[in-house]
Amino acid sequence: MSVTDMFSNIQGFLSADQDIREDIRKVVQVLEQTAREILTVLQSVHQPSGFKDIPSKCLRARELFSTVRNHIGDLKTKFPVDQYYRFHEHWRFVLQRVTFLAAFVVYLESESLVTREEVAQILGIEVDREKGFHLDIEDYLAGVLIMASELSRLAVNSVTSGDYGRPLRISRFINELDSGFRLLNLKNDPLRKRYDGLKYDVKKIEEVVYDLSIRGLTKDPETAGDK
Amino acid sequence: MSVTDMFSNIQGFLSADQDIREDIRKVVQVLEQTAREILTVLQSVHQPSGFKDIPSKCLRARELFSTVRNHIGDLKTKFPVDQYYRFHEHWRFVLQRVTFLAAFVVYLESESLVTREEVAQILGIEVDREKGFHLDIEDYLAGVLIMASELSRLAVNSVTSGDYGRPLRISRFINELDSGFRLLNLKNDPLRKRYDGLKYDVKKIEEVVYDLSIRGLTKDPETAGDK
Amino acid sequence: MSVTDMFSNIQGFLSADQDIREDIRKVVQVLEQTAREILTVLQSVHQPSGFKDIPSKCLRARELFSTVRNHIGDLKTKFPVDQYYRFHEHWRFVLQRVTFLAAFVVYLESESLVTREEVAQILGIEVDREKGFHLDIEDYLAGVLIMASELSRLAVNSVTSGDYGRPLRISRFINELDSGFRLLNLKNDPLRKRYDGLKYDVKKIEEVVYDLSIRGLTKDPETAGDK
Amino acid sequence: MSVTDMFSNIQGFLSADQDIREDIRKVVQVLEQTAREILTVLQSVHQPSGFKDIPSKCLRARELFSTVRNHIGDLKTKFPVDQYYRFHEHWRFVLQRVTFLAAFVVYLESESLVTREEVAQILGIEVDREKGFHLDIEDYLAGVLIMASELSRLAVNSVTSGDYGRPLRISRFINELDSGFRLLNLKNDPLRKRYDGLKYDVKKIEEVVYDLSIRGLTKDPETAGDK
Amino acid sequence: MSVTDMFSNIQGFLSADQDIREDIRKVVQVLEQTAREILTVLQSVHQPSGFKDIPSKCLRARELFSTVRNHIGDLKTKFPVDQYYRFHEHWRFVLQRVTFLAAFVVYLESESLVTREEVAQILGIEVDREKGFHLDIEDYLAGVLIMASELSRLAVNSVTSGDYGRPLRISRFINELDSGFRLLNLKNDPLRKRYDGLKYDVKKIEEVVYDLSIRGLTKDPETAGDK
Amino acid sequence: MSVTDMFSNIQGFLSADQDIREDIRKVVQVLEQTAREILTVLQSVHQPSGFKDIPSKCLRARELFSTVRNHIGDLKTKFPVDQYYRFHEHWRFVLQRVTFLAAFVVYLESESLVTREEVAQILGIEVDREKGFHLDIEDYLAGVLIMASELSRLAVNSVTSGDYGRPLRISRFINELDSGFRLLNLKNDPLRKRYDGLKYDVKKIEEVVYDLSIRGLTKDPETAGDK
Amino acid sequence: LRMGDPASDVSSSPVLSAFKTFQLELDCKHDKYERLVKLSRDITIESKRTIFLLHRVTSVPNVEEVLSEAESKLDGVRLKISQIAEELRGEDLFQFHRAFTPGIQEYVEAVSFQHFIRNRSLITLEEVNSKLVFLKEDRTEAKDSSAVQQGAPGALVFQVTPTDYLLGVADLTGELMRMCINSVGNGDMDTPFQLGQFLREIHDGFSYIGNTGPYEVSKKLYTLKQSLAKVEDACYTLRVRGSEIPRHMLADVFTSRAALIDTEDGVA
Amino acid sequence: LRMGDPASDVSSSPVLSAFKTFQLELDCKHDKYERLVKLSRDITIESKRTIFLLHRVTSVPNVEEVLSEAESKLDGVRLKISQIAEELRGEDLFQFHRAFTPGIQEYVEAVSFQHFIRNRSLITLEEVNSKLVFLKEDRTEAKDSSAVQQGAPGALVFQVTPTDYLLGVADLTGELMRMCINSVGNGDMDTPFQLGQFLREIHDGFSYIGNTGPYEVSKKLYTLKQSLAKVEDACYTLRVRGSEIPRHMLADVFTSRAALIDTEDGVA
Ligand SMILES: [Mn+2]
Ligand SMILES: [Mn+2]
Repeated sequence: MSVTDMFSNIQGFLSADQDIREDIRKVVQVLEQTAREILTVLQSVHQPSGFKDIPSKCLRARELFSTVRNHIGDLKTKFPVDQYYRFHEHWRFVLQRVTFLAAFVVYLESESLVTREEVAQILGIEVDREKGFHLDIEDYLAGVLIMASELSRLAVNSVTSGDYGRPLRISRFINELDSGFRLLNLKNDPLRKRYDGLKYDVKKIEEVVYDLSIRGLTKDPETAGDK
Repeated sequence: MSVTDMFSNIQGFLSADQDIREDIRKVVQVLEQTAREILTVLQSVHQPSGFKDIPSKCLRARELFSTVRNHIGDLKTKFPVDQYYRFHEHWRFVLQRVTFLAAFVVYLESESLVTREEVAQILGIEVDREKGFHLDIEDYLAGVLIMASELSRLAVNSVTSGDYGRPLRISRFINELDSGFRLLNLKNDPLRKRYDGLKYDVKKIEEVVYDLSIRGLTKDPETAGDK
Repeated sequence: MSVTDMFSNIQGFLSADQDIREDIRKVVQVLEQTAREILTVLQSVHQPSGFKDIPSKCLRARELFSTVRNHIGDLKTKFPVDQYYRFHEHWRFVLQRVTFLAAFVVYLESESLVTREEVAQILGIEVDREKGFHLDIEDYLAGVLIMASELSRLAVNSVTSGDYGRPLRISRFINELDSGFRLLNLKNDPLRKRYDGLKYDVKKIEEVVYDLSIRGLTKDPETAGDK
Repeated sequence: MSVTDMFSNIQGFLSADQDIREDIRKVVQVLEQTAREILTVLQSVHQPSGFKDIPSKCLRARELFSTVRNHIGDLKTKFPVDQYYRFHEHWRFVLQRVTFLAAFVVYLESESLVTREEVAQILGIEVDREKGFHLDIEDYLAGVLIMASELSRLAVNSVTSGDYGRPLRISRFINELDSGFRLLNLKNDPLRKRYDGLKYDVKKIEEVVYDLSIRGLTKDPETAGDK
Repeated sequence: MSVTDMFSNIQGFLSADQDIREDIRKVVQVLEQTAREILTVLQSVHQPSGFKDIPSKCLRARELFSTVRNHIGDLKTKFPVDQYYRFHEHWRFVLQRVTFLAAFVVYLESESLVTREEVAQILGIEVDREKGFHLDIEDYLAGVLIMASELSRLAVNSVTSGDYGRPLRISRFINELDSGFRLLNLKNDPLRKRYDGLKYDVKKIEEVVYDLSIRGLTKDPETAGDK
Repeated sequence: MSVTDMFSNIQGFLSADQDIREDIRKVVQVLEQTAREILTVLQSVHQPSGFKDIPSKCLRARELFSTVRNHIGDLKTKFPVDQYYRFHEHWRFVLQRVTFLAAFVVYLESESLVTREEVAQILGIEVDREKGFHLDIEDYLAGVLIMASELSRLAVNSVTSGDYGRPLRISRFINELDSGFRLLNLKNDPLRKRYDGLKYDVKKIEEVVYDLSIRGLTKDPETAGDK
Repeated sequence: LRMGDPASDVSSSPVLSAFKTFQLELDCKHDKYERLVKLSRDITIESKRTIFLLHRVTSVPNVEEVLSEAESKLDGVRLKISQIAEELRGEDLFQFHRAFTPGIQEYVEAVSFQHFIRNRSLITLEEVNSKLVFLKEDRTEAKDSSAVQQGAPGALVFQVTPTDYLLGVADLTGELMRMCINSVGNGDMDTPFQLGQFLREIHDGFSYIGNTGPYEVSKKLYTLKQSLAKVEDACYTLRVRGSEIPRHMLADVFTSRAALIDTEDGVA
Repeated sequence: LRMGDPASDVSSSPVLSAFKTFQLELDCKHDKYERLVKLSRDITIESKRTIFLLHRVTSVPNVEEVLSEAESKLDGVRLKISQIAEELRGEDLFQFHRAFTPGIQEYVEAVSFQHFIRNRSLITLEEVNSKLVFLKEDRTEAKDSSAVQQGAPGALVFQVTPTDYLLGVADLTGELMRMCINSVGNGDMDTPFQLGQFLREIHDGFSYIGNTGPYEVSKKLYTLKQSLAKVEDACYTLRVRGSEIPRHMLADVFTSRAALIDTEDGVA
């Protein structure tokens, strides 16, 4: 094979790779658009009037997740299934965002922590790498941590809206989450940095609960029972 | 499943991942050590006395490549075969180095461009991703470009050692390589940057040939025929 | 044409270009001076005593905007009308500043979002590129975002000055703005960066409202109706 | 108009702008591919055998320039004609490259400096901005400077190929070019930097001529006549 | 000694150094794991139910400190005793953490400030550099400051749990600590930064005390009994 | 004095400072233009035909230096005489250029090194800082070093033009200069960098002299006559 | 063909003897520069110590004692500055400006901090400079008095440049923020509001100057804005809490959530 | 409720009296650090001057004179290093290492340069260290001799770390390149080839170490490669030219085009 032939072959490889990346980028872009729409729906819970109809907001978000599933379905067709990590960087960010959104919906619905399985199901993807396009564990955790920060904001705003019980429940939830993360041996990576932010969220929410209890605003039966 | 259980599971995953990376790093470290030893052997061709026994140096390098094959064989056992790209960054650098060394040995032996297949064989790996641990095309090209820069140094030092024919042959070889690379549509990536360096190597070698021809030191029959 | 003649011609072109840039820079400099004067007038609303006479401050700013119009009128004469983007960088920064100032005046007067048309009118320029010196859409948005940050500062300081109603109104306004921006598909450009700052402003103002409501200081009839 | 409507409008503008840029990028990419092909044709003059058939190489390049004209014709349709400078950065680099190629062809054909008019004609574009897609003066000059550096390489390689007259002609040509540039009042911009490189080319070529003259290799009738 | 021998020697030294660091890193990792376990035990005092059995938590922590002593005992064997500061960076962070934990245990047990001697004893190390592996003064002080921040959190959470006496005692303790630190001439170093954080802790705790005193909640028998 | 007054004062100072700098820049620009004209006159000595009328070229340059004196005279009026170093950076570059030009003229006229006093006189400035606008010692030395590089080019080109005596005289001159510089304790500053370049000029010229002497070309009547 | 060894005939060559004098001039300049760098370093250290000392005013009963201790530290600094002035006697200040500018900025920071604590106002550039006139009697050796700079005869004068003054004042704002936090903690209810007002004036002053000043000034604007935000937050909290209960009962009431989170950025 | 003013009862509070001792310890450490920084700065300046002086060997007739002048300058530097050793008496060297490492590296550069000129070989780490044993008689005041570090009794010993040695040698290569350029210009035909060989050995040594060393070492590899390339180019040029005519006629024949273009990079 002459040098010229060799390099012509090589150019073929390179073009194919670039085409794949271009395709991925396009799908990721529309996925980001849908993610922003869901965020708009869910962020309205911070509004004074937003607490009334959390269920209807969650419903609306759930509908939009079907669009997410379509986009991700599309994404899967753009590259060979076993080269997930070759192109991982392209969708990593958006996948963490939609994981956060799924976790937030589930929290608003049931005040419980979404599992990786549930997220995978909501997004129409797998948990096990072997089975297909999957949700990497770090991405799942990153999404959960984004939600934690959203919850600390929610604790503040629910007081503003006169809902004094919610901050206490959020506080308990976040504390449990914090204990969970303390079990992990995180390296000095982006996840570790995000986790460091969680400490501030914990503290912040505790201060909200403090403000409520010193003013005797925590006379919610559930809490009373705890004492 | 309680939050604590969930996080215990997750910690299991993370530990496994970290262990894999730790293992890979260790193998890569010894691989780098062997690569440095091969380099030391081959770099002695730049010494005034080094041109005499290029064959014996190549032989010695070929022996050391069997150690390289062992280390890479070891490396393959450290992670699931289909997660090559997940851990790619760990061995990318050293793989380009040993590719360069293989290309240099082949050049010194036969003054021809090593093919990707040959490199793969010397390193005991595959060309096709599907078949197992393989040599990525960008890494192959990067290794070839490192060699080009070594050859420009060799052209200079062979003149110092009184070998006036070699620079002309190197010049022809590098020009062909340059034409090859010009067929490629390189993006603004690390490979493109390396390729920009090739232009300087071409120019440098051309000047060596110029210095020889203006002094009538190129009376090698082959060149004379070109005129 | 000799090479020398050719280059003399070229030098003519280049000098003309440099002269234009020099002229533009001079006008932009005085425009910046006027912008700083307007800023000094408007920033005094943060002072404890500043809330009393917002109307008179706005009046004073409106007067100074006629100077702005003169300077911009002057600026228009400095370059061919259809080469706006050739020299855009020179006035981009100051145009965003005066847009911010116009938006701030309009907000202080009517607590509403200035439209691009209104800004254009206040500055004596156009909205459509085809009609003459115009206000680029990115520059308009950038100016609006600068104002958002100023409003978050205003919310804090109005509490300090004993005005407890203003923060709630600012909060509603900024939330609407935030929803608006969330509709935009911003790339990773300077505007995106500025928009990321908006999130902090939103959060900051919400905390002010929270602090007020937890102390029962939000008994302003308008708000009460919302609950 | 509500804030939401306003922002929807704005989103329309932004999307349109992004689409235009995407379209331009695509055309520019194929233009770069053609430019590389022309370069490959012309660079073969540096080969020992390359001097024989310069005319046929120029002919081949001229043919390829018709493809360039098609691509640029395509490019013109991608954006409003009077917003040239808004998108200038996208094609600036490739336009300088093809200008260099046009200048190089003309030099190889006639050993004269291509005028801006000739380049414009070869590329199928205008000289005057008012008349349509044009060749900016800085881009023309940048293209010429790239050629100067190519000529210094040609001077070296023509000696290697035994053509001792060409370096002297190149030297005279480059000196004239240098005097031309010295008439220009260049600011501290990219063009100035490129021009600083010209000094090295001048010096380099002078040294080649020196090497020839001290060895009495300049006894070519043309040169003798000059003395 | 030849140059090659010299470099072999140094390479030997460097390898040994790297091996030492590798060993140290491993011990430090398990030490961090133990530190996290102690933290989990102690942090449960922030839980509403956590105040009941502080003594048993302290006991459990004391037990875990014997593991810490083992790990540190292990650490000491990994490097020459008089090269403490050569490897200081490796254990500095974790040493500050365990110092904090020791200080926290001592505070919870006796509401007094642990001395450097006591920390050294709990960790099984020395106070004087000359006597062996020791506790640097800056590391001791850093550990104390981490505890201060934990105490401000504790003050908030003890109110939530209905313990109104503790915040007052914490306040007095932190104030004395603050006076102590104010005696030090801190440079612009990490310690100074940490110390600046102390001021916020002081304020926060004083705010809690203030909140209690204006509500007449400081007349509670528990507190009275403590005095 | 109020804070506002204070800042108005300072703003006044800064504006005045900027005005001075603007004025200086303008004069420096025309000075640079004149310097380029002198350079064009003097650089024609490198042309094959340029050696004939060096005296007339020097005369022409001397005339242009009266323009230089006018510009510098103008420059002196732009800032307080005792604040030379405050604005030094503005004219440092051009002053080194005109020093080089003065040194080059003097060398072409008399083949001797211009003294600092002579340069000062040609430029219409002082040697001692106390007496007025002066020539800094570093700037004088930098100008001399620029000339050295020009002389190495002159040595090469005089051979091309058949003047074999000049390189020998240049060589002796440059050697003496080099000895002078070696007496200086240069720091790692711009001057040191420039001085490192001198060594290459020395070598280059000596190479020319060598080339001539091994070919017996130093016995030529023209040169003999010059001595 | 080679000329004789150059080292052997230094005296006979006019070029070489000229270079001998160049050598002296260059070495002398370099040495002076190095001495000034060392003086600047000393000034920086001592000024930082003074600032640290001054922060104690919020926690000790006798403010005047701290102020006079600071004054004597600053006298020491001024002695070092007089040494700089001595070095610059007859020189162009700007020739060596880069050598000592860090020290002078830190001194401005310290002296303006002391001035604020005593007078609750911004020290002017003129006031700064008026303290940097050194009488001859301070130094025994009688130098040629014709070389003295402008100012009273027999006096040595050092002039801080407006830019150094500005940069020092910009750093002062960080210290003021720190002082605000401290004074809230010590039950001082007036200082935070005074500081807020004062900082706002300085902020408005800097934004008036905007980007007309040198680049180094613009660079400090971000930190200045952060400091202002923190102090404004403090005032806000005091006001909110103040509405809850009678004003005279307020003490030790402050925390800023925002400040708590990014306290580390504010350290200047 | 507030506790009494803390400043008034320092003595009665165990916390405060503990902090009093902390203050002493911290100030003492900081002052020592500052003194070491100043010593390091002096060592750097004087070592750089020695290197500059040593470059004169390529142009003067009496090499020995330059060498002995350099030796006496280096004696001065070693006196400063003995002051560092004195400061470190009984301390852990690595605690203050960052304060003096720049000076020590520059000293290694200077002393290894002098050694190469005299012996045409690389000074070993052991040889470097053997010159840093200081006898007690150098200093008059009799200190407690039990505090002396390892080494001969009554002697003070300073140990250069292998890393500082490596970093100094890496910088040496820049000076060797400069010396190569100089010596070619002075008709010395052997030195460039010796330097080429020597530099190549050092280069191969560094590439044998590769990235196992600290990060600062890897960072210098690029400059080292540049210097080697320049010297190799020089040898190449000598050889090409040398082939044209009999070798014994060669003198003053050198230029490197590549070096001409990027000479500025080589300045270390
Ligand atoms: Mn400060
Ligand atoms: Mn050096």
